[in-house]
Amino acid sequence: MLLEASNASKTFRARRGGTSVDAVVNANLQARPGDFVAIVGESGSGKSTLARMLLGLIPATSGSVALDGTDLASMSKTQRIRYRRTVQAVLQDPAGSLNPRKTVGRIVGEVVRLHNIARGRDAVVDTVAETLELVGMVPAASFLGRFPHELSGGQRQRVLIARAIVLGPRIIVADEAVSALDASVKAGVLQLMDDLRRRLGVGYVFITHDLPVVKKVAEYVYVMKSGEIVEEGTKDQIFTAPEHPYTTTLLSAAPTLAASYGPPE
Amino acid sequence: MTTTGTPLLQVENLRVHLPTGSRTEVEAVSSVSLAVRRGERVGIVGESGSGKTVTGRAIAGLLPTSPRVRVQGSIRFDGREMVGAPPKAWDQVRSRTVGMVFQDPLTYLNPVMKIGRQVHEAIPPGRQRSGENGDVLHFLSLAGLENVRELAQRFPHELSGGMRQRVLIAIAIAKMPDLLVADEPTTALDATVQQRVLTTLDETVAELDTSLILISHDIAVVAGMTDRIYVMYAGHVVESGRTREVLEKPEHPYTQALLRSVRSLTEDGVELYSIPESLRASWARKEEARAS
Amino acid sequence: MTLDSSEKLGAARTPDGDGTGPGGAADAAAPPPAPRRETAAGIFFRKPLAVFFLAVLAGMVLIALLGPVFGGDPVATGNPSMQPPSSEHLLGTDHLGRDYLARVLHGGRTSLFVGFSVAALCMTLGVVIGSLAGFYGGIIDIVLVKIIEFFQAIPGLVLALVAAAILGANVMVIIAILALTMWTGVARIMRAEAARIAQLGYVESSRSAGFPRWRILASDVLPNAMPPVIVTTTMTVGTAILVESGLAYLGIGDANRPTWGSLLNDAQPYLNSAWWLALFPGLCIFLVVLSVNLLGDALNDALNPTIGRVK
Amino acid sequence: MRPALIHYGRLLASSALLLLVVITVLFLLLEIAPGDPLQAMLGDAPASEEFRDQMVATFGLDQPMWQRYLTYVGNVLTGDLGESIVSRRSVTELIMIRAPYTLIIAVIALIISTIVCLVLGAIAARTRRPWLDGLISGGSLTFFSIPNFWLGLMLIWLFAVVLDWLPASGANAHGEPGIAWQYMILPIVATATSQLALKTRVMRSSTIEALGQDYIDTARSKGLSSDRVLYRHGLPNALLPMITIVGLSVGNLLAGSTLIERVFGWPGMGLLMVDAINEKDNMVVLGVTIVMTVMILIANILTDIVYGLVDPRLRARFTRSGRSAA
Repeated sequence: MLLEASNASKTFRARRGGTSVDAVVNANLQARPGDFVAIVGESGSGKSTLARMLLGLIPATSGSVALDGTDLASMSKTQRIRYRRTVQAVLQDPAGSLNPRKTVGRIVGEVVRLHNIARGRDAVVDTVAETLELVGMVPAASFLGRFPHELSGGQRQRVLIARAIVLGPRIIVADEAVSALDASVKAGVLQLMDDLRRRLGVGYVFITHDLPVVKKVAEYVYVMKSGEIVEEGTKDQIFTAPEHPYTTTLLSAAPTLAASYGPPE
Repeated sequence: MTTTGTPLLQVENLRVHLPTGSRTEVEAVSSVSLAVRRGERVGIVGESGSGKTVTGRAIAGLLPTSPRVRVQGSIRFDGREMVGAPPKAWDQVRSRTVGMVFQDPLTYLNPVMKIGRQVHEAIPPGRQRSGENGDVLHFLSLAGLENVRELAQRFPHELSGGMRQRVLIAIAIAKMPDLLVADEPTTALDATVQQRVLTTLDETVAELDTSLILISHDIAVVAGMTDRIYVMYAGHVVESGRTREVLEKPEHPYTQALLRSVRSLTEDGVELYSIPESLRASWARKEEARAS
Repeated sequence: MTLDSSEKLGAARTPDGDGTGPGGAADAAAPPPAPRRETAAGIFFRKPLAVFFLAVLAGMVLIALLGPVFGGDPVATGNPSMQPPSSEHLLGTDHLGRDYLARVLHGGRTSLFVGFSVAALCMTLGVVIGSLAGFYGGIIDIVLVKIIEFFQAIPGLVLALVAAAILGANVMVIIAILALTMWTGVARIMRAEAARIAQLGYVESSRSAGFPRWRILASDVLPNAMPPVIVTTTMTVGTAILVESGLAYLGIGDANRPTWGSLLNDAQPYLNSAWWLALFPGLCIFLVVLSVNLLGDALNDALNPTIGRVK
Repeated sequence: MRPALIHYGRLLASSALLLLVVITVLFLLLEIAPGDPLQAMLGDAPASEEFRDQMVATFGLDQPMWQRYLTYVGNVLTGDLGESIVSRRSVTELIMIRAPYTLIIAVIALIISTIVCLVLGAIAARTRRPWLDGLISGGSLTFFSIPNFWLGLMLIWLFAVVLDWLPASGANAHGEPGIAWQYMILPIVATATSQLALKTRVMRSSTIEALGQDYIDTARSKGLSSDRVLYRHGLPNALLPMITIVGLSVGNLLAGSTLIERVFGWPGMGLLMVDAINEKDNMVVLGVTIVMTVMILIANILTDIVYGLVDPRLRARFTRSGRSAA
């Protein structure tokens, strides 16, 4: 199974006479189940736009996004539904990825119902509970009736992951999924993601500006700048022998604990 | 904290209650004691919700002015008690002694006032010279900005995020404060910009011989900038000491766990580590007991 | 400054713990869930003024519904004319000797009916058009916004006056005209809210989960957009009653169904001699509109707790 | 300057289009209206066929609808609003006589209410005395809820009937032309009060909103006194939305003038319109509506210009486009 963007571009037309913006230019990218692919870039690099194109939330202006060679744009309704189940999203939480008026049980349960993963009230609840336990929300029963504001940041992120994996996806597109979390919580969520990859064989397209995290978890890295993928390669290539000057800049900019104690100079 | 003479800033048993609803409130800071000497650079690290931002704001006198915000304990500048001090006394401290750099460069500048005027306003009345422009331009360049003459005539929306953050630094140093409180000054910026802004902050503080309190969730940022460090957890300072010592030989189990999880994210060959909830609960209980 | 900034301080949060842990520790160790939010109803009913005027409004509606049954015949002319309020005629009588209490009660019926109908129509129209524009965006938004802007830019009140004058004479026509000139308020707010929510993560999450657009609109967007819409709709009731009474005062309205406004129109020539004729209908309008507006304010505080929470 | 020209060009064009639509709607309204202007004009008096025909010819009632429409639009655009079917006078002339009466009340009420609302709104927003905020907020909510024509009636009853201090009706003694100042007081008070109530509410909430913004913290961190924070940072930002509100209030003022002028027998455009409605003098009704529409559109354009001048974010877009830093 292969999720592939080929020469995918996205141009946003500016309103009323302004110049249009090329958010993504000729992006080529491949992701497979079990892979951990990262897209790194700073704000405005077009990485989130690319993520939305991969998820089929916005159409490509030119080029294509395809699953096993079938272009997303030309998919039939049933193919699209299958695509949704195969490629799932985990988005950044602080932007409000959970409806504040729905309980955890409903948030996950409604997806179960929509895709007919389970039928009947009890079966749905059971499926939801199983999934919550899978993402480490134990005991699940105590979380079913909670609202998002009654959860911690890490727990909210886990609910989002539960909602995605309950469909049994092969690839998860995660857009800044851990960026706003504290280090410990971030480590916990990454642990979970890695765990799911091992147990379920899920692949990730991991979009972030956080280089250390990429170094920690990714296998293959795309570096984006101003809408273009300026460099790609295995993690080792990117981190040990970066070719593009921008990648070098990015690498040297990331602060690390080991780098310095005490004021510089 | 073993020093001769009065420290520039001495905070003792600070406790802050903030309203969360029309009848509910939360104890955002439970027990914080810290001291900053002249010329010293101090870091406060902690996770979100640890109370570090509220502590910084309390020190700069910038908590909401609602009567339902309760501050207890002691905050002294050069021995002068500020908890319970009248607004005028705080105005004076804010206009000369303490400056603050905020997190979000976008919203902390007045959108309808020119940059130059916003900086000029921050120069204390006694020090304002008739040729106001000179001072303004001086502080703008000190904050690492270029083309300052033209820049002073611009409005905030015409500037990039990094430039705005530098303007905020210029505003904070324009009073040539004894103490600068920087609350997550680079969190909203891209890594490449963050590094440049931190360098600017570092150079400016050195140039003016200003003390610094740098507040951040990012230990790496604090580690590179400070002499001493305070680690906060759930409204308490759980550990403090020289930055290098605390980071190399953390004593409190929370600091140890926090450093372990940070290292697990940034260093190769260390397994990802997340602080277990059970540990958190036990520390919270312990700190509660210790404070009371 | 009277604002609550604890929200934006962002530090008044509980420790951001992680929901994992060995065995059942997660629940026990989870941070005390963020201080439970006060319910909107709780905030609302704690305001004595809000409760009082809710009661006043309910009373007025009840009297308007039931009053005419007990209040007597508004067109019976057998009484002495131009009597000031007395124990026999609580609000006096008019120039034709009709009991004024009965007439005021009857007038209230139509005024309130117009007010609530117009508000209901405005809400329906505004919610439908506003949510479509804000949620779907693109060309739909551009077209609908043009329509909203048009209805906003036309001198609505003047046109309502002319249209009612020319087409008038029927309550239903008046309701339709008022709704047509007043719906943009709700639509604008609904559009802004829907557009804001459409950008939020949970809408994108729902979309990538495969939910159809209409379903997301109904289950994610509308419920979260309703609070400001409800507040605006409440205020619309008051405005509609004011405008209707103004039209009726100018003699535009259903001649067979006198409203408070038309009673005032009839009362003007007798200002010199019969003050009560002008006082009571106006007082009724004032009380109802004030109640509605106070209710709107209280609802706003209750549903939108970031503003004015700390006073 | 080109973006600005394009912007204002668009604004003018859309205003013109709007005016045309309003004229069309009005014209169509007349067409579908029940009741016959000819009948209304003639009243119940017996009239010969000859006389009827003469009237029909004079007022063009025999032409097909589209032709009358085109003629009417053409005439309106050249400033000819037709002829009153009742008084046989030019509608333009009638309005020219009446408009100053309406405008003087509107302008004075607008100025008073705007100035006072800024003061009251700002005080209510920033005072630390709960009773003062309560008084201003409560007062504005109260007057916001009073029908302004009823307020007018009560003012007449109190000051003209009971106290006998001020005249009840008209613009001058014995219906003479011109305006005597005593006659203006009550209409101005009635008009300004409801305007003031609405604007004070908006000013209060927009000041509170401005004072809750992050840049207020920056201003406080400079050690500025709370007064300076308010005057230099809070109010300038709070005033921006007020520009829009004041601009929009012109529509309310003109529509409200029909009620106020009817209450006080004030011989302005509003009363002209009310009388014309009652007499089914449709040319006059249309004429007044069109003139009011034009005034409202002019107010909208002025609002837009002022806003563009005051808000640097818009000003910069027009004058220094492309200068903004990346």
